[in-house]
Amino acid sequence: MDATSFAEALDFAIGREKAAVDFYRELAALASFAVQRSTLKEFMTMEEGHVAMLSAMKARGGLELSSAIAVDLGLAKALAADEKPAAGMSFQDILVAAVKKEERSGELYVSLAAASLNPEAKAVFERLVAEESRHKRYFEELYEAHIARDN
Amino acid sequence: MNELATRLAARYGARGWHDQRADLATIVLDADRLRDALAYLRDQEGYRHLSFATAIDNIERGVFTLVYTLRSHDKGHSLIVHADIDRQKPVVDSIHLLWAQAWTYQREMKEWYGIDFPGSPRVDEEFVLEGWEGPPMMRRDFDSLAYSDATYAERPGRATSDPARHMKEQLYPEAAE
Amino acid sequence: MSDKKLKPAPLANEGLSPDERGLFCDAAPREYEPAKGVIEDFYNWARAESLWILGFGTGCGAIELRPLMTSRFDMYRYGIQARPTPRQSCVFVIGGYASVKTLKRIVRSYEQMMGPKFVVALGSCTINGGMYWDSYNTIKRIDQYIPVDVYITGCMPRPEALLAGFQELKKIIKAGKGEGQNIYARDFAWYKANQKQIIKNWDMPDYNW
Amino acid sequence: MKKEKLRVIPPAERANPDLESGKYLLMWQGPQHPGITGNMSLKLIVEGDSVVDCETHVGYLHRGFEKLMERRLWMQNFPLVCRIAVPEPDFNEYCYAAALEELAGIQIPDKAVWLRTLSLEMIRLASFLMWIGGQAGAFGHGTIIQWSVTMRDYVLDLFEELSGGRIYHMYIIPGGVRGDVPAGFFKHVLEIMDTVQKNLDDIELVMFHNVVFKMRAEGLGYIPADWVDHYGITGPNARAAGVARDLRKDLGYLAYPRLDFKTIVGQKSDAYERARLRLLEMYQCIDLIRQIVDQCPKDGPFREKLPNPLYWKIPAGETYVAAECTRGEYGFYVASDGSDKPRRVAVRGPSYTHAVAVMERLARGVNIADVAGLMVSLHTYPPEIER
Amino acid sequence: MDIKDFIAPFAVWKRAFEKPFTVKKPIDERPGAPRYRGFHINDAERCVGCGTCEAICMNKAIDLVPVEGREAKEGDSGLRPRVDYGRCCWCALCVDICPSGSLNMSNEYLWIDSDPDVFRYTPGVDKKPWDGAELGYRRAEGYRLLDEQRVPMAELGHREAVKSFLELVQGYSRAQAEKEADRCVSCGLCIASCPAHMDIPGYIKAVREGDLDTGLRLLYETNPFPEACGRICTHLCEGACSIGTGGDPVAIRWLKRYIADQVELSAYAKALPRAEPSVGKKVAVVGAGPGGLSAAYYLALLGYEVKVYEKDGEAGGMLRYGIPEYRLPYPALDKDIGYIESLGVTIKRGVAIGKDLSLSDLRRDYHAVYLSTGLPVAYGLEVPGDKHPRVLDGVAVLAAATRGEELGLGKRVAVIGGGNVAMDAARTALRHGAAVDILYRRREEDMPADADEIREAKAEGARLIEKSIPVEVKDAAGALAGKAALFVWNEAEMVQKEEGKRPVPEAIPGALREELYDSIIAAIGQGPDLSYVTEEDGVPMKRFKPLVDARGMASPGASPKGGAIFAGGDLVNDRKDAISAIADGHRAALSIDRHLSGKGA
Repeated sequence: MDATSFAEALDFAIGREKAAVDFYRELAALASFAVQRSTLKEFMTMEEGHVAMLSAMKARGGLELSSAIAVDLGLAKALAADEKPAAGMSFQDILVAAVKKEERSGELYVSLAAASLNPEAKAVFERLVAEESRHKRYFEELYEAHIARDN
Repeated sequence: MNELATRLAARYGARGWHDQRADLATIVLDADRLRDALAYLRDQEGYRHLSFATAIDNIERGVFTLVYTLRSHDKGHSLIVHADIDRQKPVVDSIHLLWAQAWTYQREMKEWYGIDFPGSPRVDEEFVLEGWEGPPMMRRDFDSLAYSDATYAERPGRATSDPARHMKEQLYPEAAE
Repeated sequence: MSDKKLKPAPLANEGLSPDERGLFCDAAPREYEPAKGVIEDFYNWARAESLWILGFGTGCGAIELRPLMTSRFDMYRYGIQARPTPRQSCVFVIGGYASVKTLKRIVRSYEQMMGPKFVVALGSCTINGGMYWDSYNTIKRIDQYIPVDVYITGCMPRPEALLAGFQELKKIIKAGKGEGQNIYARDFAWYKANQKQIIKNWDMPDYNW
Repeated sequence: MKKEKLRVIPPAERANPDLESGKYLLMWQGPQHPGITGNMSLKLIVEGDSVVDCETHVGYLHRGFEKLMERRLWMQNFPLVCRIAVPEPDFNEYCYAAALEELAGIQIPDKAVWLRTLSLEMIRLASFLMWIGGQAGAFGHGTIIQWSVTMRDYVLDLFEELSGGRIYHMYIIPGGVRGDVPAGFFKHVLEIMDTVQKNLDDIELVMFHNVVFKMRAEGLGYIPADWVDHYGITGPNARAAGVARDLRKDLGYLAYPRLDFKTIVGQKSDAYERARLRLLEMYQCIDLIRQIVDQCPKDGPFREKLPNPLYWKIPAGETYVAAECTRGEYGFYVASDGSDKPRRVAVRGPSYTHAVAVMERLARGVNIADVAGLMVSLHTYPPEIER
Repeated sequence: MDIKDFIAPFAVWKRAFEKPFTVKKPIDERPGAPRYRGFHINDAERCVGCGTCEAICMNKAIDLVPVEGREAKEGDSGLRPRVDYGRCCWCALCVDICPSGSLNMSNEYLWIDSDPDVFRYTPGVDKKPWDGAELGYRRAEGYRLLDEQRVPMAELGHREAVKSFLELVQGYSRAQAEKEADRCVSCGLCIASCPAHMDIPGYIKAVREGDLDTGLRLLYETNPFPEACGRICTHLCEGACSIGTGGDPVAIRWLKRYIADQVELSAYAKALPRAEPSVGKKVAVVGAGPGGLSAAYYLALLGYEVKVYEKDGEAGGMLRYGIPEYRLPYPALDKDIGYIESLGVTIKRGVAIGKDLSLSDLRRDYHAVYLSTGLPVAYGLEVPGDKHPRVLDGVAVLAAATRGEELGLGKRVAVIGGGNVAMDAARTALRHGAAVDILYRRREEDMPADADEIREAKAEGARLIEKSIPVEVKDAAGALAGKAALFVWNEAEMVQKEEGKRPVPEAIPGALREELYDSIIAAIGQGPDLSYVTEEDGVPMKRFKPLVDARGMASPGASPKGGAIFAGGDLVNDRKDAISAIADGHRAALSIDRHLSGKGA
């Protein structure tokens, strides 16, 4: 994949965020009780916010993302989420899936940025790397605070 | 010392001998035999020195307890003699003829507790107070702080906070009392 | 203090026998009228450098006056000395707590002192009652009854602190700010009312000079 | 001049002079008067310049200690008691602490015993030093006070170093003392003792071999020995009358039984004898202090742990603890009703009888000019009368 | 009279040439002695505003005043002592008693002013020339008015302890309890730190005075689990104790236990308040843990008919199934629960909401429902191989131990985690004769478990392996396959990655370690089981837990047909300890009462 312009790069990112929305929607369909659905909806709404934000940026034609990369708490690497969450999924299952997803996005943008020839697109991807790192950090912090309290 | 207790019991109905220390004992007498007993102690038993005399307001029992502390330098022993008198009718025999300084103690007790010692020199004169209008101030029902607050001006501008209450106001005001 | 501006109460030396009454002045105290300019400055310098203390130990504070009077601290070299009578003194040292009985003598002695006169108050007790704050027989604030020029904290204030207090008093006098006597004259009715409120057997003249 | 002739024993009965007759004059000595010790007053009736009758008036320093103490916690009274007698606060501290310890059944460490003894002897010396200046001054002899008060100040410096306070030491706390001696303290003590002793030698020469002092003091205020019990006279006033009573020996409290000293007894029982006896007792103090410095244990705890002072309750009971102060028997009667505050504390000060009953009797027939000297020779201190 | 009397006085002329006594410049030359009791100085940072100085001051010279820029916080009232030098007598009892030792005296003694109103200041806050004075009165070495040492608690020796499930802590005798209670200064700093805001000074006073009925009544005012809390409470109060600033904090927890232990259950009714007459309304409580039963107790007192539903066979929740017997013996817990039941609270044991009954059933049948179901779901290790049969969950192990089941942990046990569950699991394993390693991702000081628990676990023989990041669980080779597992972890170092945040463990590349264990107990954290709540119940939720308002109500828009839902305890709050659950239960009871009676709506 070779993004050639700012708009295309953003379009790509918007697509990723939309896929994320779908990811949570799919999970929600699997869910068996209310709190799972409400939590997934919470995350889904967040991703929809990202979609809206990126779309607005695209319309304005300017990139308004911080370049600050959030500190990696190192959880994503340690977590093993081979399996997809199932019907009885716990908060841990959901968060692990979320962390992993953000990590994958981050890695993808890193490689995209490296591969981009167009400096504009490259800049966009670099900013997106930072953005995804912050999303991951958000989930990692939730994980530390709610799941691995004792470790 | 128990022989003394026995003698005092036989002669003056003294009771409740208690050895506080090897050289200090207490004993209780009836007020109406107090003067005779003190004279006996002074003249026959060697308790020639009157250390002091005072009173305690035992308001719960409705009595003033008189405290006479005698010392026998020969025996190296002190004896505290107690006698209860009615708080409503506080009159007791004066011992100013037994000891030449006793009238001062009696004057003090008159002023501080309102205990009367008929015949004691200057017993009705003011002793340490002047123009005192309150009740005898050593009585337990006289509240010194209340009197002071009502009578003497205090420098204003002081206020204190209770730590627990202050913390409640600051940290968890919502909690019910 | 606004409540000080009481209307002067009708004061008189009534209650005294006629021949006794004749022994006292029957007029309210007056404020001091300073001389003109440099002359007054000179007077103030002279006053400041010859503080004559009334030898009246009203409380525990008296005990630290003795070291001050004697060789170790030697207050004479500062122009300070003790006098046996109020008529010769210009500084009254309130040595701490004052019982009601003593306060009566304090008032009387203070009024008999020659003007300009100054008061130095020692110790916590004179400021806000000190450790006798709940006593039925001691006042808490001496400034309710006579004006005070200098306060020295401590219990007891050391001789050095007393000396520093006298030095402070000297500064005040030299600056012409030793107002105690004038305040007493101005608020005479207020002071008298306060005094009479607690001195229950008022068998002395209202005007003690 | 035969001294015995000067010994006038005043009449037992009070005179009842007719003041209207114009023969007598009523005069007040005190409270504001240079010839009075402390803040008290004497109402004198004089005929010519001799006193016909004397009445003591006290109460100028009445603060109501005994009432206030009933309002305060046991431990809170500890700072209060020392104020009862300003020149020698430590006797109050000791008597109060010892009474509490006795009632509560507390044994204090040996080191505290020694340090208490030291502080009592030091304050005895300081108080005597102040007194001797007053005694000389009362007879118009101004030099002694210039020396002795400075010597006293040196002793107070020691107290300041030991306890942190000059006048009110608040060192003897129930349970022991408040701190060990600071480094080098004993050395300072010995140095000051040498200074004081040297000065006492001077005082001995200047005061006791002074013809004016001798003439005025000898024969003044003669106390017959049989008054001692009758008036409750204690301390140097009793010893000067030949009655060998010293509570340090008789009660054997603190470390006194372990110290080597003899009760000093006089004979002539007049103002001069009393002054001389007190001078000897000052030498004795210095000697005792040196012995204490020598024998005081260097290590060990100085205070027994007590319960929380905020709630300390003392079992019901009563006791009377006395000590020999400079003027005689100083004692605290303490009664507890088992609560956290005293039920009753009564203070027995020797001045109570010396300054009132004895003084009133002795003043009769004395020249007005000698009243002050007589009063000082009884070594009285008003605050312990009225508390 | 002889000639000497005329001549002798002249002898002292010899002193004329000696050094005079006079001090040249007294004010400058004579500073106070090193121990001089001068004006107060206070280290405002060390001071905790407990007011003990004010309490001991017999002159009422000290006020506690708010100080600008200093807020109240845990263990610090934010107030500071202000001294009135119109009262002070320089006795320094305040210095002698000061728990933190922050209050001292300088050797400065000069303060002269014409204005009598200036002689007051707050040491350490108002600037004074003598601030920071090196010299001045300090309390002597080895001398304090307060006892800095706690009355030692008799405990089983560690060697003895691991041999059985006997209770470790023996409890105080009367003399010991009264002595320990005597250490308290009644400052009340602890009250704010206790989630239930118990009247701690009040019940300590009751112990001191031997009035245990009053003590028990004060305990039950805010906490119906004194036996349990007296043993296992996280005792945040002791962390705030002012006495702890200069010594051991008062053993508040043991004193609470003392009260409850000393009063027989049969005597409780005499000491405690009776229930109000019935108000004719019913409340259901889901979960018979400390929070649920607290709510039940206070509701019953207020006259409600309360039924508690418990999925397990016994009531007590985590107190019973999570906390081992040696810390909280069952008879003690039964006593607390027994008293609550004696008030007419019905506990339906073995009834699971969501299975046997639905939440909507409860809403239909009761005027209000209180959810206090806690955190029963153990979270997994989430490393490859974590589904190995020898990887157990800590909560389940503890519950099985409570039920008396055979645990079969084997000889070598690893416990992963640093919380109280991990410690309890480790110590349970020790008591079953296993050798135990505790592996924790961070350092010992970061461990969320109580310090006591960690100390005791180590003393009983558990090995603590800090800074170990779980990597993988591998099946054992050969005959042991399926019966033992290799736990692989990566050694880590703590890296301070961000300013103001706690350091992060970062794996040291290549530093992999592994060890063979018969059992690996994961105790990394727990989550709620909310499968019984449906959308119809109208409970808003966020981050996998119910959202409650300040009253503890979880169903703000509940339909008028059904009872309102309240929730609390571990399920909702972040503290996740018994005392917080109890506090939530108490608060919910009051809120439910207000809601149902229409009072203060």
